[in-house]
Amino acid sequence: MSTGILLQLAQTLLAILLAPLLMGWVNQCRAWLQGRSAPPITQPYRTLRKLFHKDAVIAHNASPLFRFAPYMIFACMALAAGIVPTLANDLPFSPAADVIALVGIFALARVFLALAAMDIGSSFGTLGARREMLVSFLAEPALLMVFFTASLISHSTELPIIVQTLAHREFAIYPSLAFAAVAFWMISVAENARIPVDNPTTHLELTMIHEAMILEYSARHLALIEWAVALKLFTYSALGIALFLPWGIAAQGDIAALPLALVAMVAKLAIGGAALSFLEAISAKVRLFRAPEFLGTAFLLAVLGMLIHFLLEV
Amino acid sequence: MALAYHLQIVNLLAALLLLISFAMLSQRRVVGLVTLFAWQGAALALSTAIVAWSTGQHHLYYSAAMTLGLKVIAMPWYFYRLVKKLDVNRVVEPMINIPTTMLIGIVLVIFSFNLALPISEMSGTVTRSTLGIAMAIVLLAFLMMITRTKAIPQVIGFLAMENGLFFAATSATYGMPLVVELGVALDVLVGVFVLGIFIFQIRETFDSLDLKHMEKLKEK
Amino acid sequence: MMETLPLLPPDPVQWAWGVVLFWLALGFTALLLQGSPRLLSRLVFPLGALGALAIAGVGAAGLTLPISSIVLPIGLPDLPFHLRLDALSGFFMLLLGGAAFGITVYASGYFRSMAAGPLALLALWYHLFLAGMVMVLLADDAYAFMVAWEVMALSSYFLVTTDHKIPEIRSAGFLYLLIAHVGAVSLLLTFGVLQGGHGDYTFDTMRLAEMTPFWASVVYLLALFGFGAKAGLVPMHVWLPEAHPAAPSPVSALMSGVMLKTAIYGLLRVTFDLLNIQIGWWGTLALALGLITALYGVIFAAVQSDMKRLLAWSSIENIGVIIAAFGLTLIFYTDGKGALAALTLTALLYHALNHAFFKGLLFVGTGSVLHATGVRHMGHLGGLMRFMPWTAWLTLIGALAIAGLPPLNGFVSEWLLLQAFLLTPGLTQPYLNTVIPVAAATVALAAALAAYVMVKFFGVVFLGQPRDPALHEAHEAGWAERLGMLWLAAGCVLLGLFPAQVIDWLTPVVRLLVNQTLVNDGNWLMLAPVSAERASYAPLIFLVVVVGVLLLTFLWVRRVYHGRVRRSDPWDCGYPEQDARMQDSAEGFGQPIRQIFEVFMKVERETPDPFDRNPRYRGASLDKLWFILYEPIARVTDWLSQQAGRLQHGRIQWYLIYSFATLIFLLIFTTR
Amino acid sequence: MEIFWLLGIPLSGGIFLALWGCRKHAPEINALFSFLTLLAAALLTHRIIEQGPMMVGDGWFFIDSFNVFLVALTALVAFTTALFSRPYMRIEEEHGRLNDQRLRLYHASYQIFIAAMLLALTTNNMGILWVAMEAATLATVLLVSLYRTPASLEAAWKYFILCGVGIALALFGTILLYFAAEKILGSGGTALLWTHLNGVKAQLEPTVLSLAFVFLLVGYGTKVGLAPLHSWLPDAHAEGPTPVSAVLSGLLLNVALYAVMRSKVLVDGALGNDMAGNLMMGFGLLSVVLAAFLIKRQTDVKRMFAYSSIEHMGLITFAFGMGGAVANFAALLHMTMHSLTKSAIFFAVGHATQKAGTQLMDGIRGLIRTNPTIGWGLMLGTIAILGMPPFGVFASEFLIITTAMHEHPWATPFLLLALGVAFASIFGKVQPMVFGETELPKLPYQPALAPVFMHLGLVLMLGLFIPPYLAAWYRQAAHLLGG
Repeated sequence: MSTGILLQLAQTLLAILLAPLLMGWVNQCRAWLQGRSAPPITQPYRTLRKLFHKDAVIAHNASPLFRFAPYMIFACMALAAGIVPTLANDLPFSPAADVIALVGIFALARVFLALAAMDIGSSFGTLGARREMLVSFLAEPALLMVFFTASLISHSTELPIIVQTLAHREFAIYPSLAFAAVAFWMISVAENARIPVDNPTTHLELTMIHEAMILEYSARHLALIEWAVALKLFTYSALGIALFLPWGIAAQGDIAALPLALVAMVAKLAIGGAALSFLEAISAKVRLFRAPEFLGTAFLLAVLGMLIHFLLEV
Repeated sequence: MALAYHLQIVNLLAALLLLISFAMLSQRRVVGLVTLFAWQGAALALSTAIVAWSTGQHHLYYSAAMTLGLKVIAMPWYFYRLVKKLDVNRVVEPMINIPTTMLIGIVLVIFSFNLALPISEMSGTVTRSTLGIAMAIVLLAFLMMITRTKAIPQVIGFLAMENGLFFAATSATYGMPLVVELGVALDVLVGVFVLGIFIFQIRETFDSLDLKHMEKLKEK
Repeated sequence: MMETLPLLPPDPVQWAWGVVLFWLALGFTALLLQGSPRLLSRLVFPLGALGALAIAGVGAAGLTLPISSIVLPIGLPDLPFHLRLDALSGFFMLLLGGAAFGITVYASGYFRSMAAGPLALLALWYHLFLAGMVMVLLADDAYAFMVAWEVMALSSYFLVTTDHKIPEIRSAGFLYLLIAHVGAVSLLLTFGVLQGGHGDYTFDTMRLAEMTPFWASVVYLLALFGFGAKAGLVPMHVWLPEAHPAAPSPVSALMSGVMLKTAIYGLLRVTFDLLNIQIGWWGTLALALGLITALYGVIFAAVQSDMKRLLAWSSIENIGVIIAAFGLTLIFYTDGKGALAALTLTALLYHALNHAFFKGLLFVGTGSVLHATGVRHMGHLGGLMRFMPWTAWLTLIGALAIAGLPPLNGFVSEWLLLQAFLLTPGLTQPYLNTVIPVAAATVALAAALAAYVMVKFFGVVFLGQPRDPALHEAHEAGWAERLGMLWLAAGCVLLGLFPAQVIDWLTPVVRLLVNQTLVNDGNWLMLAPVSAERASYAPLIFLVVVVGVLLLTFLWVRRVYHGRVRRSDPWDCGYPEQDARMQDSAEGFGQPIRQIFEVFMKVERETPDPFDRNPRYRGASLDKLWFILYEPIARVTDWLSQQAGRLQHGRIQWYLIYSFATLIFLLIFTTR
Repeated sequence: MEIFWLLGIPLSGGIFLALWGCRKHAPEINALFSFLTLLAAALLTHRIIEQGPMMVGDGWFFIDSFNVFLVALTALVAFTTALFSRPYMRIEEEHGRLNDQRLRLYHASYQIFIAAMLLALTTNNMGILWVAMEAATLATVLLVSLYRTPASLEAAWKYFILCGVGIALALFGTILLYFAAEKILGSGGTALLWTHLNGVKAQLEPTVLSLAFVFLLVGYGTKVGLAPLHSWLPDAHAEGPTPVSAVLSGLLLNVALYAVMRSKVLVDGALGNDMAGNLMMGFGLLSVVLAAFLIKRQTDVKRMFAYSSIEHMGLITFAFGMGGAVANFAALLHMTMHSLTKSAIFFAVGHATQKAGTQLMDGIRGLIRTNPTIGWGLMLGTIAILGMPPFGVFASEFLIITTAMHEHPWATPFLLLALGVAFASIFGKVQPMVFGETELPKLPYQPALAPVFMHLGLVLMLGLFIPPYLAAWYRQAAHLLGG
């Protein structure tokens, strides 16, 4: 148990610390793929440090909600990172929140971000908030359906137990999971504001979603949000790994497997990040009103996966 | 066996009444209508008297007398005065033309005979077959009320209906209890009185007795 | 009456009856107090609130104590009022009392500015309304139930038309009462089938009545129609978006938060208690209707620009979710899956309870906004968070709760419902296996859209810059209002944090209806409906962790870095003429949803052409059902009445012909 | 003994008022006589409760629980209507719509009318019953045309002719009844006594009685206002003075239905099948549906409520047609409730129309602004007549509809439809009359609204609590009607 607690804390901290690294790695890969000279992989850390040191500039009419939101978002993401098994899957926290709650956490963070964006009342903020909610109202149920498929297979909504069943027992092929995987990919692309739904590097108001929301933020608040974003990306990647290629994650209480698990994780993340940046590099940003179609497809795929599970695998 | 001849007379009178109702149905002039109405009353009174005599039901004499007084003398006279006063005695076309009315009338007569047949079978009275005729008279009068578009003919139709009822009461059932008959007579009297007032009111409001002035109250 | 009602009645049901009498007395004394509005708002309403609290207590008692019942000396000669308090009524009374207390406390402040005469009448109807709802829950025979039901409808109608000088409000009230009455008549028919004959209308005899499947289905359909009309089930929902905005806000809160639940209560009562057979397809029907309602409601909520209308539509959505849960319960119950039925039923009851609190909270919140600004159209609001922080923060709690976000209460019921979907495999009817995933997806979609709606609601009303200079004078709500809102918000939080306890309370109800209980495998702070490794959720830990991380981060940032803050204008993207009107309007925020779901709507746009001197844009998304369902009905009745009118066309000859024809017809008819 | 008071007081009242004319206090005297009648009725009722059914005047009068409650009801409504008509008629005179000798006519015929109805209720002789019905018609004809406007004359004419024909057919039915009866009871006075007929009803000749019932039903049904014989009713109610509309729809229709029921009992006994019941159910349903759809088109408030009377009479007839203890009980209850409520409504409507100076509903607006009592009276009355609890009309409708659903489910869709349409139409039209803004003037005299609220109070009470002895009455009566 005590080891469990330690492991829990370690994992969470690890996630928080490694998240920017993953971000940096993805950016680096993309730069390479686009034939640019890449920033160093530690660039995100520097950015955060710089931002933390700056003076915060806040609009006159900003309400307390505006300043409260970044902390809230960061906390939500930390919690999310805490309940996703990355190294080992005895996580004392995880009973506190299962996958459905996980979706809830993401939603909570999103709602606060959107509200904060509307708080200033600049036309960009509301625009960004609206677009964000538009993307999410399709992405969120789709994500839920993906989780449902997994939990229907493993008869549980507890992530550790899902991983347990998927990884640590005799291998079986689940066609439903294939659908779920594709859907999950599309969802995470959308949720993490990547191409083709959104472009993390743009500031062109015609296209931007996420950036439009955080336009008013600066300094430490911005830093926290950026960090939360990185953390979100990390969490999603970890989720994808946990659901679709869980092998290597240490089982309940065997500490010995941890180093291996760490290596496995780093490798998977590296590959995943590269893949993400590759797909980003080859695909083009879609028009905003294509985004619902994109996510609708994801939603349908997820539901289809669940249906297939009901029809073939029960 | 052949019926006793006073009964034959009753049946004859019944036939006469029926004939008169047909005549009324085809009569275009108001005065003629009133005359026919008077004749009908007379026949009715006579038949009542005969029934009274043949069956020895004395209160039927009162009925006969009442009929004579009311329907042969008082009312016709009253109507003559009315018609003269209001000067409404001109030819009026009924709503449905006469031959058609006649045809419908014949159908009605057959219908009411068939209706009355099973009942007459079981009737204890000697003059049972008259019930059908009485019903026929009622229905014919009803028909007349429908076809007439003027106030007075309609009223006369109404009274003719009363005649039919009265005939049914006397000849088919030897008369109702006296109280009832008195009541009926009283009602008829009052009714005619009220009608008189009415007709004057109508006259002075619409200065005509044509019912087509009285079609305002309806659903738009 | 004294002998049935000793001064200190020992039975909870007698307490309840006592409170009802108390409310009635209060209402009628209010009529006498017309002279002094202060007394009305400062005395009558608080007392009424105490009554509500007492009702909540009685309900709690009714959950645990054995069934108690009394027979009142009023009613029909062969049928005096039978009152009965079992766990089901107890739970709904708890709901009623809990929500009504907060709302009434709020009302005592809200109505203080009203003129004395109308206020007295309003107080009368208000307390009649409360009493009627309690009587609906207590009634144990058809007559008492119907009387209470219609009293409830009638008093709420008068409450809705409080401001009857405005024609829209009058027509809203009319529509409301009409649909309520039609529903009531269909309930009459329900009881007509259920009754034992010879005028025996007590629920006890109905419980014993043996029904053929056909007649049972007739009962169920009639009940679904009747109660659905009251609950706002699509397509009988049209009155709801009209009536709720028309009513004064505390009344809207009561109607939406509590009155709709009485319909749910009735549905449960008839389906699980009075009927003693249930059939599977009933559940499928209810599930389908519920899901359609949920989706329909939330979509329309997203495109509204009147804040109370928006909330009304969101009530329709929540009712849809509840009815869907009801359908699932039926499906599982008829399929012999008692534990699952228990789970969904728990979710249903839990959601009903939650909705009472957060919808009540949101409605009274809009009430304060209305008081402060006099504006209902969101297009003229904005930035109120700075002028009325209490209202804003408390409303925020309600908004987050209704959006189904952890760790608040809305999430718990949603969580339970979704869990139920995950446990479905192995139902005997195979077609359900295809229905369930779609159903789950729809519920999830509705939930996500609810979040959209709430961001729109809160963001447009309370955040951003005031869209209207007058808003700078907006004043904070008074202490009574705040107290009421605080109570409701506390309800939202506590119901969210201690689900295990709440589910313990619900156990007797669930046992009563589906004679199965939901075992909580977790402990007092962890909710694990089926088994701990299947699923678990511990909101308290959740909250502690979030808050902990939040504080740590905050302190760490404070500690390590300086906390300097500089204020300046928002960034205008190099375009200095930005003003408040350039924020997203309510219509703008709903526009994507409208674009996606336009099939359900009849959109009316009024767009200016480029050369308009003072261009104005107007867009309204109307309920298509109104045009494809209700207007044809109206047309048909019109046509029929026109034909009927033809008969009555004035000529006496024709009238005589009618009599004549009738006579001849009957003569032929009888003698053949 | 009371019976002679009961009949004598209004009769002498009529004669007296005819002679007294329109001197001072004629309205008060009118009310006084009605009050005395009410007292007599109360005494009689008391007697019946004490001693049960009884014959009076060597069998000419027969009073049982069925007609005694109608007697009480009639006397009561007659009294309250007299109270109401006092200020109402005064205001009418103010407005110059009436003059003295018409008021004399009004008061005299009012009393005669009451006398005739009481006679019809109490007599034991089917013939006298007929005579009384006819007398009641004649007494009201001139009241309907009291204003002497073309419209009122037309209405009165139609009323007279249609009801005259109807009543004539009823007489034919009575004759047939007698025709059947004399073979068993022998000719002479006793053969038409209802009690005697009731005793031997099983032996009466079925074919004759079925024929007789058709005539009686069509005849008296015309006066009940059953569709399609109802055509006179809306005109007469709309064009006559409001007190007359109130008593017509509150009382006369009941009495006519009473006559139908008396004959139904005999026919049921003779035929042994439920032919009569089915006919009545048919008529009832037709009336309910037709009236509901006609209500929708109305623009004149009194006309609308006249149609609503047709609807309710249809409902009652339907219930009687269903038969059985519950249905009959409900029908009797509904009779009472309808009389009280509908007359109350007419009182309120009367004053409302006087305020607005028109009977068109578009002209009547925002009553509760200027005259809250009239406004609330009309609103509550409407709610009550639409069958909203806790008013008593709901109680009877509850029983009727549930019983219908239980015994004749096929009929309920029609009822549901009709009730829905009627509700929508009436409430939709009344709401704007009561609510909203207005600039209508106040009335010259204080309107008499005590009767309105007294009636509504009674209806409300009966909706929540029916006194045991009243319930016992209804039960006996229901049983008597073949429950």
